[in-house]
Amino acid sequence: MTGEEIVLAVSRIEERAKPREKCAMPAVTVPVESLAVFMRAIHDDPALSFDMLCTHTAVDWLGENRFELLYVLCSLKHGHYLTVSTSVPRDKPEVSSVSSIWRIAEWQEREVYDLMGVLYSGHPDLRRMFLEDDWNGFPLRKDYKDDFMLELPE
Amino acid sequence: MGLVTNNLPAILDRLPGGGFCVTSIDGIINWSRANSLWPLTFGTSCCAIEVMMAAGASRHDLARFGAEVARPSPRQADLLVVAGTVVKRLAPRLKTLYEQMAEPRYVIATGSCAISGGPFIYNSYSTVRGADQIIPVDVYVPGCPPRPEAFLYGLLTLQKLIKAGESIRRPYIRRKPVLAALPSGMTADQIRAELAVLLQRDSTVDLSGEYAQNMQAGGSKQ
Amino acid sequence: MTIRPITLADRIAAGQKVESLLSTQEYFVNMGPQHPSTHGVLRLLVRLDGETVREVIPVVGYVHRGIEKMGEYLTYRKFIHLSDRLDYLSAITNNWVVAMAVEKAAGIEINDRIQTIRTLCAELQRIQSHQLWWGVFGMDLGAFTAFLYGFRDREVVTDIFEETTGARLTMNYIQPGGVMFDIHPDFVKNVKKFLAYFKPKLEEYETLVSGNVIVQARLRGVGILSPGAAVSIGTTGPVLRASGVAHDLRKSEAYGVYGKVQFDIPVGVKGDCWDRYWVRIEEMRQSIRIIEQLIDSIPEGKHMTIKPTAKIKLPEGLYYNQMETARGILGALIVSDGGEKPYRIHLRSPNFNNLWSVTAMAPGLRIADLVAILSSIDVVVPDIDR
Amino acid sequence: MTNAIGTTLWQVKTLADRTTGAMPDSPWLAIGYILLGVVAVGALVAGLGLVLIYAERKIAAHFQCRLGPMRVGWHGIFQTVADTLKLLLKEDVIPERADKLLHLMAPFLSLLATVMVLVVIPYSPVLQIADVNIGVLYVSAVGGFGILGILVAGWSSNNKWSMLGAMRAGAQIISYEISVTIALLTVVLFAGTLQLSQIVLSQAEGWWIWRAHGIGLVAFLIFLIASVAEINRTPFDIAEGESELTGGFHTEYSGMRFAFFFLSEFVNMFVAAAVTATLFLGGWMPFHIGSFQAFNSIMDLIPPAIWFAGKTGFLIFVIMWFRWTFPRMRVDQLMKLEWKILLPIGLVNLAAASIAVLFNLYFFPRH
Repeated sequence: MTGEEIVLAVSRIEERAKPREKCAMPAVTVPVESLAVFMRAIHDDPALSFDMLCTHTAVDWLGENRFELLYVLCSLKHGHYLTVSTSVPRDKPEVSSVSSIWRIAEWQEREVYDLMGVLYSGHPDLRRMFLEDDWNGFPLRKDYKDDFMLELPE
Repeated sequence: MGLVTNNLPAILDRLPGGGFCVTSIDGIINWSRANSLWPLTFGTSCCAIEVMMAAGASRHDLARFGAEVARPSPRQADLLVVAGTVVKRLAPRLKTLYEQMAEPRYVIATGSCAISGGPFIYNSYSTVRGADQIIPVDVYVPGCPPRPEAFLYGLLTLQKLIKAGESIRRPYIRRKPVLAALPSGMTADQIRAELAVLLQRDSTVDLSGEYAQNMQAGGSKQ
Repeated sequence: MTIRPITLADRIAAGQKVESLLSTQEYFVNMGPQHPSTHGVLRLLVRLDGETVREVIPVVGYVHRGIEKMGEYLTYRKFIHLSDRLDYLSAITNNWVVAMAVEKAAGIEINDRIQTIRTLCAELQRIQSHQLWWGVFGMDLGAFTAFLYGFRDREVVTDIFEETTGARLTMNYIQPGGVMFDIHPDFVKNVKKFLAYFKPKLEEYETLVSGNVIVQARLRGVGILSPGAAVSIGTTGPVLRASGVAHDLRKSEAYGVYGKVQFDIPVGVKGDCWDRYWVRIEEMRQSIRIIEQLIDSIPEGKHMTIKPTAKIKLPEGLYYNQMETARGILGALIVSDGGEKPYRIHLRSPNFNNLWSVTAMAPGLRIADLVAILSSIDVVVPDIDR
Repeated sequence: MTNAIGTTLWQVKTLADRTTGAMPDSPWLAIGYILLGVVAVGALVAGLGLVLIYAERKIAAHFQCRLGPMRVGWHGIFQTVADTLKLLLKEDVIPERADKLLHLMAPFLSLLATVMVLVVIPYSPVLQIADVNIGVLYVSAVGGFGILGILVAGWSSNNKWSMLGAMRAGAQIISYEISVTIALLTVVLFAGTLQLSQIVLSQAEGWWIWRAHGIGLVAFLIFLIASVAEINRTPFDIAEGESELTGGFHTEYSGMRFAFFFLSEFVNMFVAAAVTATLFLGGWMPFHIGSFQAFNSIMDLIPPAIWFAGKTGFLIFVIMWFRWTFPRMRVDQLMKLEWKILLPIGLVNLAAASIAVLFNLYFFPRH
């Protein structure tokens, strides 16, 4: 399937899914409420069958007061890719976990929680991953301040 | 350390010729320590490949200096090579490792990361800026990562340092840490030739004479 | 009613799974952060029942340097320096991933010479990485000699790299728009010399380690990773291929000049440690094949298509590029706001995903098997932690 | 003195014999002999440590395309001296929660067991400290005693890795002791004696390894494999297992105490090689073929002590060769090898040996 066909097929599953703008590869934006159902559907759909979660990360759009969560999905069966994007507000960053669909999501979500502070409901073991448990703040947020960090002199 | 090193100097020094004896014993003890530096198998990142693995492997062969007996247990190791970045989370563990080692223990910090934080110094929230913020370091070996030859040079420097350093009169006295940097502007072939000359003469490196001259010569060429 | 102790028969009758007549206690041990077979500062929290592993909990972060945060403050060109230090055994491929992502986004054209050099270097790097893995694998199984044989041959490749790139390990060779330097005049000659030297050595590897009865007993049927679990955990590279999934970006995306060369993807059958071992040995053979096809026909051309000092700005947007390193798929996800520096850069590291396959493989096996499994998935810790 | 078929009979005279002989005439000479024995064993242990460790490092290095120690003395010949001195003067760490007494005792127990075996080994007809009439039993009993040191070390260190290593070692040595004993019994059957010097003398017509139609060879192989397992060397070094258990039972030991474990490992290796040589390769007995007098007398030109050193040295080299070639076995495979392979073969071999002895089915029987 080509990129347009995937986006079309996906929007048939979830009508609120819209193509994400400014993206070099096929990408859709879905509302955060329907993420878990949507992911399950495109994982199980035989024509799409996104069986591998390549990577999952978050982008902090400080100006727009939201986190954008990005899921790069891949189908080894059909050899196509799709990026799923969803947004959560910065002051209430909660999203349902997809770790029941792809096992690796458990650890990738832990990483995002650790560095970005996004909370995943339904996650089996949401702990810090890279940083110590007593770390203050989430360092990949754009407004993260730390006495320890040195600014690179220009 | 025990009986010999604690009580012997006080008894011997008073006897005629005792001072000479103590000095000779010192020499022998330091000789044995310098020539038997067993490293701890420990490495955090890139430097571990060059310094712990490649330096110990066939071509560079750390065994020539008696330092190939890598001990996985810190109790039996003499030399802690901090090979790679130290981050905040590792810092307490590194300190524990150092404390678990039995005296006398030596530390070589290899690579920019272990010296100062290196490429990860700015805008990193977790990189510790140098292993010496956590544990005392004896020799710094610069490079990112240092060549195995540079590490050998660092090891020879440490041997030199040990031979000139602690004595049983004053155990645990440390000299200031040394930067074992090969002169700048050298090619790999020159480094090998230089090391070969040094190795042929003795197992030690004269830091004051030879090294300073080379530095000047290297500096004036540029 | 008489009270009597619960016997084995009672427990069997009650449908309980009875493994031992003695009452035993499970206990935890820490493998790492300083342990000879965790290859760096990885820590595995292992729940043991005697010798048997019940559960493995990897604890990572002991060399988490915050590279992604640093990337937000560095230009794309500068960020490539840091990408070397992730998976330092695949430095060339790491550079290439970021460089290619930038090239794709900025629309920088690359000529055939650059593509061929990049492909050649990437394959040499793959051989080099697998040599090191083979040596360390032997060492973890207890055959120390393998380690030195692996390194002896690795030094030859290192010399070739040093000649061309100026560095032994962290090369920082591939830049957006080309490669840092043109290849050394002796490059072709030395690569051919290396191939002639290494082919018999590869057979020696087989005699020394592969054919050994103890190695076979230690690896066959140990640490089986089913294809379903391998995909769900998102393993890539030799680990995924050993489980029987023939997924190789060099074939499916054919970046560089992989489209022009003939090579096979070695695929395992059972997904055990032996398959992972075999897949890597076979990959070295395939890499030799690729290099042999390319080495005589490096096209003429410039080694850099843009000025090395040119400012690189990516148009606003989201870019993702991935590539097959020696350990699996490395992806670079760049979010640009139109400036010289990325707004957010994320690296999908192969080792991060591969590591978690231990949790699926190890339970029920022995400690020695855990060491073999960990070695067979060949993790590089700084790449996990980033 | 010659026997019926004309071979020279060797006059065995041990240090213990000399002591008892000298006792009625001059007690001081007897005491001198005893002191000589003590000094000799001490010197042997120290010398073996120095030579074998250096040899191991050099041999390993040359197996691995490198040079090994080079800088301390000519070709690094004083490397072990430097190592020993350093280890002796290194801080002796005792973990706080350790069982202090046992922790201090363990290395000595380990070394003691090996040193006690050194006493009965016949190095040459005149170089033997004591010739116990139940020598074989003594070797097997005292040799098995060495495990106590390892178990105590593992237990007292209060470290899980040490404990695991000790438990592995315990299981391993108890299992392999059976095979060792069965292989020993095979030779005892042929020689008809438990005395080590008599076993050597019984090989005057030929070594047991080739005199018994393969029975000796099988017993030799079983004995060699089981001995390597008993002394915890690769491929059976699961008790230390550096890449698995960091250091196994000696993880918590430092300085001199670690040196003792290190030393006892190498002396153990010598003991295993020496006992194997004594039982199967004739010990100090030169290579004889039955009553082939001309050949035998040529062989007799080489002194017995050299024969012994050569055979033992060769076996030590083979054991080192194992170490630098084979990977380590897993603990369950180790048990399987013993209980399912070596033990049945050993038992069948023992039965075959008794038949061979009963019907004189071996070369050059005495009766």
